[in-house]
Amino acid sequence: MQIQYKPKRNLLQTILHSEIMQGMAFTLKQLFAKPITRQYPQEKPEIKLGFRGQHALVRDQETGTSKCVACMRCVTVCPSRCIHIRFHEDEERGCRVVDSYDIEALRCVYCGFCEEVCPVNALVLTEIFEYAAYNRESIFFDQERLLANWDAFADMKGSAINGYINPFWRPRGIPERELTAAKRLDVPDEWTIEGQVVGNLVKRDQ
Amino acid sequence: MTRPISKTVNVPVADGDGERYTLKMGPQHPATHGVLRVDLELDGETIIKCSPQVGYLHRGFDKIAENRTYAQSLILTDRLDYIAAMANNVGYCVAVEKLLGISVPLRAKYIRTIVCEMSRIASHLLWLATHALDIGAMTVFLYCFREREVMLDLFEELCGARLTFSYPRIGGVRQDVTRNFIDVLQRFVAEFPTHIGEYETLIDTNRIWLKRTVGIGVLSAAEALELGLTGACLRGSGVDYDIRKHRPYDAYDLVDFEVPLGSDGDIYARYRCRMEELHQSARIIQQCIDQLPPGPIISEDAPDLVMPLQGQRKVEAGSSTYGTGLIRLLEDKGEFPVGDIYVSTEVPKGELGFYFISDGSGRPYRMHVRSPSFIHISALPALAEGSMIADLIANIGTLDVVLGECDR
Amino acid sequence: MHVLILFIEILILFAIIMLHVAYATYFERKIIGHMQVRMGPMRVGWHGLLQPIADGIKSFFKEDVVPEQADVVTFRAAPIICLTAMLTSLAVIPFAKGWVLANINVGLLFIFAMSSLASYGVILAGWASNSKYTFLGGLRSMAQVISYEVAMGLSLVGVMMLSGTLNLTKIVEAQGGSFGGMYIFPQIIAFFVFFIAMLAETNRVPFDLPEAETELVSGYCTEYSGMRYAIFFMAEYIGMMVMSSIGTICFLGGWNGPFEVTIFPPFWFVVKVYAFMFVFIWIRATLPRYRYDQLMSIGWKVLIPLALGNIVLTGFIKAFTG
Amino acid sequence: MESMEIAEKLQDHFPGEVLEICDFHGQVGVIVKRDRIVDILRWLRDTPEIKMDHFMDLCGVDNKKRLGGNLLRFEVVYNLYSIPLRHSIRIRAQVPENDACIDTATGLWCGANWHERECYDLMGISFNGHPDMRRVLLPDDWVGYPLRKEYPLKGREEWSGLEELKHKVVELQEFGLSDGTLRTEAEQSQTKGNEKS
Amino acid sequence: MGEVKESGVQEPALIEIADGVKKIPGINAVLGPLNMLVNWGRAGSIWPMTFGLACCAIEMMDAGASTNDLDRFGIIFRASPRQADCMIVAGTLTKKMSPVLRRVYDQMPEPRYVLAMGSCACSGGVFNSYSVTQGVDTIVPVDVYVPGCPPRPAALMQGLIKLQEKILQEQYRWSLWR
Repeated sequence: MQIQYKPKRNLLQTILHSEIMQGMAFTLKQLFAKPITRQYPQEKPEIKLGFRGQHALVRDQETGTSKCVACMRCVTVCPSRCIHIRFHEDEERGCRVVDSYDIEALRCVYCGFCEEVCPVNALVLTEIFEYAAYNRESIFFDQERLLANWDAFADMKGSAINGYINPFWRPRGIPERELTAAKRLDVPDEWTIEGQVVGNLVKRDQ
Repeated sequence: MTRPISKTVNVPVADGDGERYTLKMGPQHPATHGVLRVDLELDGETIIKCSPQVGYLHRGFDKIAENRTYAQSLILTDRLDYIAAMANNVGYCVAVEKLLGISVPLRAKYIRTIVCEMSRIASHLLWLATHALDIGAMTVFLYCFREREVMLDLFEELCGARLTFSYPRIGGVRQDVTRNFIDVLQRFVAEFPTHIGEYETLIDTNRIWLKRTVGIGVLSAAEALELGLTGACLRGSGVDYDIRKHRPYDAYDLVDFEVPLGSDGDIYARYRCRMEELHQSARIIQQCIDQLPPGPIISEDAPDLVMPLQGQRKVEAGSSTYGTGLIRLLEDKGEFPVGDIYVSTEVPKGELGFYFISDGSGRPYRMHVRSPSFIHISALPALAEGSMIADLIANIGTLDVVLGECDR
Repeated sequence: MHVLILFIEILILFAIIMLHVAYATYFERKIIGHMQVRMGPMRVGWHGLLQPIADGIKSFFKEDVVPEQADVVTFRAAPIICLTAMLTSLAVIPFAKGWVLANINVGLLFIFAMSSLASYGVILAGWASNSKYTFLGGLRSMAQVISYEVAMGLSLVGVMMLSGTLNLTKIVEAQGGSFGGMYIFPQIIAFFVFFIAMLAETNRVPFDLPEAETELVSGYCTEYSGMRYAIFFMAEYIGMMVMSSIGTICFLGGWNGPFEVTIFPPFWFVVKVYAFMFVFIWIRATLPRYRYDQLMSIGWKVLIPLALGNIVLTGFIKAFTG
Repeated sequence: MESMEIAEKLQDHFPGEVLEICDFHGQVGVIVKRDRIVDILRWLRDTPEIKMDHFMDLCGVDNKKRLGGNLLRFEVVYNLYSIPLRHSIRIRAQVPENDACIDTATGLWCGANWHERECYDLMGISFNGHPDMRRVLLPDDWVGYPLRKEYPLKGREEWSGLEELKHKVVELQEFGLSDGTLRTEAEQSQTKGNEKS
Repeated sequence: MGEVKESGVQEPALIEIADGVKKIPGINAVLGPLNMLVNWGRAGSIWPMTFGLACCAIEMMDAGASTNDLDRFGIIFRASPRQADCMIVAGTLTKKMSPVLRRVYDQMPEPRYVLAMGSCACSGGVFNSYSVTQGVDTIVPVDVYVPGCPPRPAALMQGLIKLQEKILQEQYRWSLWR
């Protein structure tokens, strides 16, 4: 379809600068409109659920340490290869024990692949985004720092932490059978396949 | 008629052979949209010879993509054209799905079309903001960013990030949409035409804007096609080439929309084309919201995220997580077909093409990205030579270039 | 004795003008902020009131960089020329009845002389810093200021013919106290030409090519840092104020207003000048920028013929009404 | 018109040139020798019933790890599309290793100029008759061609421009007044983050 | 006491009181408030020089836009390095761009600061390839690192507030030469 041009200015409009006056009137109207600024340090921005911010290792209530089973899936999937895990085999219980769990947060691209492939929901990208620092070392997270990040996130969320569900732990719209045991959390029905949102044209036909 | 790119213009040089005045504009310059350096040879104010220098943001995409699996280099495509990252992701996923022969469920197709058109609106808003700021209208910049902020909040609600989403997945999308996302999007699409009207009161019929854009940077249809321009730059000169119509992907053949075409190929025609595209995108989103079908959001045979890398130790038999059916491990050889494929999609800047050569392993043997901004900058001399410096700034604005996508 | 009083008056006027310049920047950033639905300075002092003082302190303690390929003497002299030229033109402006430093009877001519002197400062700055962008900025501003001074001069000839004098105090008295007496009504064409020429004289949008942000980085003052740049900034705002006060005196009837404000005689004068300043800022927020040759063609092909036509028209009317 | 028909017409028209035609997911690739590549492209562009007027993409490929059949060391892939007739074709011209050059296509489409410069810059295939044959993305004095298979991801020796900059930075350091720490290369490697698992 | 600079100015030893912040021990009545006033002026009007390279530049523009307005902090984006106080390096610094960054940094007048915004500027991020310098701090001394890819506008503002805190703590940087 051909683009249409607005009608040319006639002589009177040229003399009276009518279109410039319309523009000026509009900016004057905006002068008295309410500014939409969110004054940052006083009013923090409203962070949506699932925002990919600072890393944290979830502190398991029973054991008090992280839930990580060192299956190395997050290390394999990380595109910028910034997760380094050292573990050793524990003979009598036949499972792996994590020695050190480091994340180079300054190399990370915050894509959320790691928390999505983690079978036990050990790792999470919390909603904290304010951790600028004067040197690089303080943004390099080892296991203690990651657990401390989780505690900081817990008191920031207060009571809402125990019912906390991260959309990357249990992606919305993925059928239950695809997910591992730890990921089958109880979620609002909007996240399940049955309760998903459908267009109103389709709703009318149903 | 083939015209060498940097033609010498028979502009009336001041007699007495006034010596040429060379000026290196960039790579750190407010109007060059990032890190583009333009070496100008001036005679007074008119540009005799203009040669753009790029490469200041070359990060080696193709080389990195050869060392990452298909799913991992999805996050690289966010950083290609970081203003419309969603459209790049969808372009990449469509290409890899064609390579692997994976079909995408209908609901995922609709969600992808919604998300692509939302990133087209966000990209055109940022184009209009910087284009108007370069020509001097500074308040249009702020009003465009006010609408763009609504789009970024919607993206954050959908996939958790504001600019680099990696939201589409090979074979579908990562998350399903929520009720609140659809309602806010519905309200935005309903009131968006009034906001477009607001920008137009400020600049559209403004005589200074018309003087700065009408009849400047003129390209005929044949010239534009020969220079390899695509997207709104090509359609501004009247060539009807929109990949959403020529080779429809996702749900573009299930919605009806028009493709705006200019005629005289100057800056004002391209500006009108993009403003018209904003209206069309809002229309597409409205239709997709209405026709959103139920169903799965990711196809059955989509490859899993985790594929063993040659360098990493494979998960040997007998260890605690082997064989728990958690992850369908794709061995390096055998799962992927061998062959090469070129698929291009319509991103807000033009035609973004991915050329894959696969040797059957989990990682591409060669990935080449055909980026529209790279070609548009090569066409800058054809637009700018013979005009003045102020027009060069307007020409860079109308080509709508992003240096992340140009330098890859 | 007389010199001492004069010296004190000069000091008072200088202090007020410096304060005005500081708060003009704050006024501009707040107005443009609200026009762009944002807030403008808020955190430095209550609602950003101390913002200009913070800018001043920071600029004062900034390192003063003189590029070594620059011609040092002219580089250092250029901002001083600009500032002193603009400041001296304040001497002849009557803020209220009798509130004028030097009531010379060639006031208007004196102001034209000073504003063309100020353009020397800009040209020397552009040329002395010896870098490509500033050279282009200097060239552009020289051509622009010269061609628009002609237009402004001619546009005020109509006012001179009506008032019969160049003395600014007498021009205000010639317009009488009433609302109808203002010269803006008989001289509407001259006011239109004067307004556009005023925008171009002070390098404001849509004619701010010499320091076009996006084209020439920041035009002629690219190489200046710290206090020298702040001096250019001050010169521009004082220029804006001088041009608005000429506009008020010649067209809006100077200091007389609907009713007499005894405690602060120049009240109406300040209100009108700030109205002019608001329109300056309002235009900056709305209009795009002209290209260089379009700017020249408007100056020569539109404004000067209009001003000449206006002079001829005023001459005929004055001849017939006698 | 189907891509396969175009390939057959091309084979009849240039019998000696076409080595192989391969079809993958409906897209047809024609492997050709490099000698008469300009005539092939001009024929594809100018014949009325094919009319490939849109030069979509040009890309250089290093076949080091998949030699054999009629694949030589290097390969230049042209993707063409016809807007009026809506069909596309892919021409894969083989380039030997010892003399890695091919004729330029800028005579036919001036848009191909920067494609070829990028292919020369990253892959090392030069184009004869190109108006401005130099690097476009990497600095002009860069050594080596990054997209070749033997070139490591992190690059071999450091770029000379960066070396002098590092020396200049060190000698400028004592003028430096802000107490921000400057991280020399050696210091960077022992930061905690970099020890490998 | 303090190490003597070649310009013969005896610089008092600065003791570290918080991470990255130093103070002159026992400063007297005149210098103390002058220090505070100068630091307050500098912190109140930081004029950053936009060094927008990649995606972080878009978030920096967004921080300057209406919703989270940087002008509230007295921050105007200046295009020329001569009038800039701090340089926000936003995006991936490639090897070809490093000499340009260093030259622009040298052109900035003295009390200058560098804020590395985003993973690519802080550490080279995901692009560990042949053409990217791994971290801006190998080229210019960096004062504040803002993590994120890209960091939210609010995170950039938090970085700028941290820079302001650092400026407010500074000592002995107001002599005419520095």
